[in-house]
Amino acid sequence: MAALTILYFAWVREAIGRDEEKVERPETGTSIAELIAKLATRGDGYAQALGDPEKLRAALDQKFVPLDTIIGEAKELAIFPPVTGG
Amino acid sequence: MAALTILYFAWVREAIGRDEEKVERPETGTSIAELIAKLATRGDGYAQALGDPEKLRAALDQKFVPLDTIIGEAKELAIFPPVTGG
Amino acid sequence: MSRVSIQAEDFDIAAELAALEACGGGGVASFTGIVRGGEGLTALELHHYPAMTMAQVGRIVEDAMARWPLLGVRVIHRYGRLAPGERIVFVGTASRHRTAALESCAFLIDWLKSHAPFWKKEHFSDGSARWVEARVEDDAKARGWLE
Amino acid sequence: MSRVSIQAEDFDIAAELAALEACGGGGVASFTGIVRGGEGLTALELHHYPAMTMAQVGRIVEDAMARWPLLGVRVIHRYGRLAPGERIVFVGTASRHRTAALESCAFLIDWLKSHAPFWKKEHFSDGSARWVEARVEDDAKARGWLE
Repeated sequence: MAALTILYFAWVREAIGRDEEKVERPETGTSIAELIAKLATRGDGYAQALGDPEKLRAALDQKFVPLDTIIGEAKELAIFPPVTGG
Repeated sequence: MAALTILYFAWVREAIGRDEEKVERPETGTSIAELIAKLATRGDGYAQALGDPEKLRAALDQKFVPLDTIIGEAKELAIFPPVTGG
Repeated sequence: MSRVSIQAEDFDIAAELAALEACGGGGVASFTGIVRGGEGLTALELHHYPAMTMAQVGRIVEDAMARWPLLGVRVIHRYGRLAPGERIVFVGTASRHRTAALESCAFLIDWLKSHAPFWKKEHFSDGSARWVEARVEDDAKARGWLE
Repeated sequence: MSRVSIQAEDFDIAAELAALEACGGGGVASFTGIVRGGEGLTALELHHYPAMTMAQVGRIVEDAMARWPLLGVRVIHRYGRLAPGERIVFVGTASRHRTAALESCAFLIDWLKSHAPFWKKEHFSDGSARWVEARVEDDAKARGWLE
């Protein structure tokens, strides 16, 4: 099964301690929120970064999407706080 | 009696052929429009420049004023077409 | 910081913007007007009424500084004979707030382009020339404002 | 002519404006954003999502070109660590019409300052640092626009 690349930005990146990782593609029908909940169980940094989904936004293949979006065939998922502009 | 300096701008200046002249101060109570009418009788260039007061605007001592303004003690009268901006 | 120049010479935009950037605000807005070519135009000749121009532009700059929280305003307007492509006017504003900088810049250039005491003569490649006529609404506004 | 750069380096405003002036329009509007100091701020650290930033800024520039008759648009946004007083963003627009140049410049900078995919961290002289939080209304707008 193809891998899914996850990118982290801003304090999500700081808490997790990495800017990018590859994970196994979750099973068909999994939403971003469900994947985030699963990642949050991985331990300290992940729990801190991903424990409160209210504070998180996401993009699938470089497009902003709501967290209840199904990951489907996307190749790149980005997880980050709300953007603060330039 | 003190003199009044008259400045001409744009096509008024071109028609009259001078940018500035000193004239005898008109009698008390004379308006700009009345002075313009008098100047317009001076001859070709003046008639052409000043014959149609509708097309003229004026300033007294560097302030825009309507043509029916009394010249009074002003030192400088400017006569010109409507400004076209920068 | 506010400064107005009415001059025949061109100006150094980079130096003007650097001075505005040094005002300590978060933003600098600017507008540069350029003589547009086309229809055989070879030159634009700008006349003005020096004493009145300085006084009126100075007053409108004060107005802008009263209406918006500005840290710097710079206005440069050229006169004389300008060829298409040459700069004719520059307005730069600095503020802590981008909206104040942008709005005041638009306000100043709108005033300059419609009400400033300049007269323009267009010269064409066939040797002809004509004075630009004021737009009726600009003239009406100018009189309403200034009387 | 439209060009977008997302870069760490500073930029040459005079060269950018000269290119816009050469587009043949009557006016060039610009806005330069500068890192504001105060409250012990020693640096602003900007992070972004490169692939998304380029795509989204490119799209908003296309939007602007569809809404206004523009001859040129230039957007430069820096990332990385910037000190107070340093330039952070530049938007320049060229049009035959001053209103189009000014309005599109304001539109682009508004979008960039509120919705562009950047995250900012403030560093202070006491060694502390904090991530800037999105304003609720900006976040709501960003989601509304982009979903």
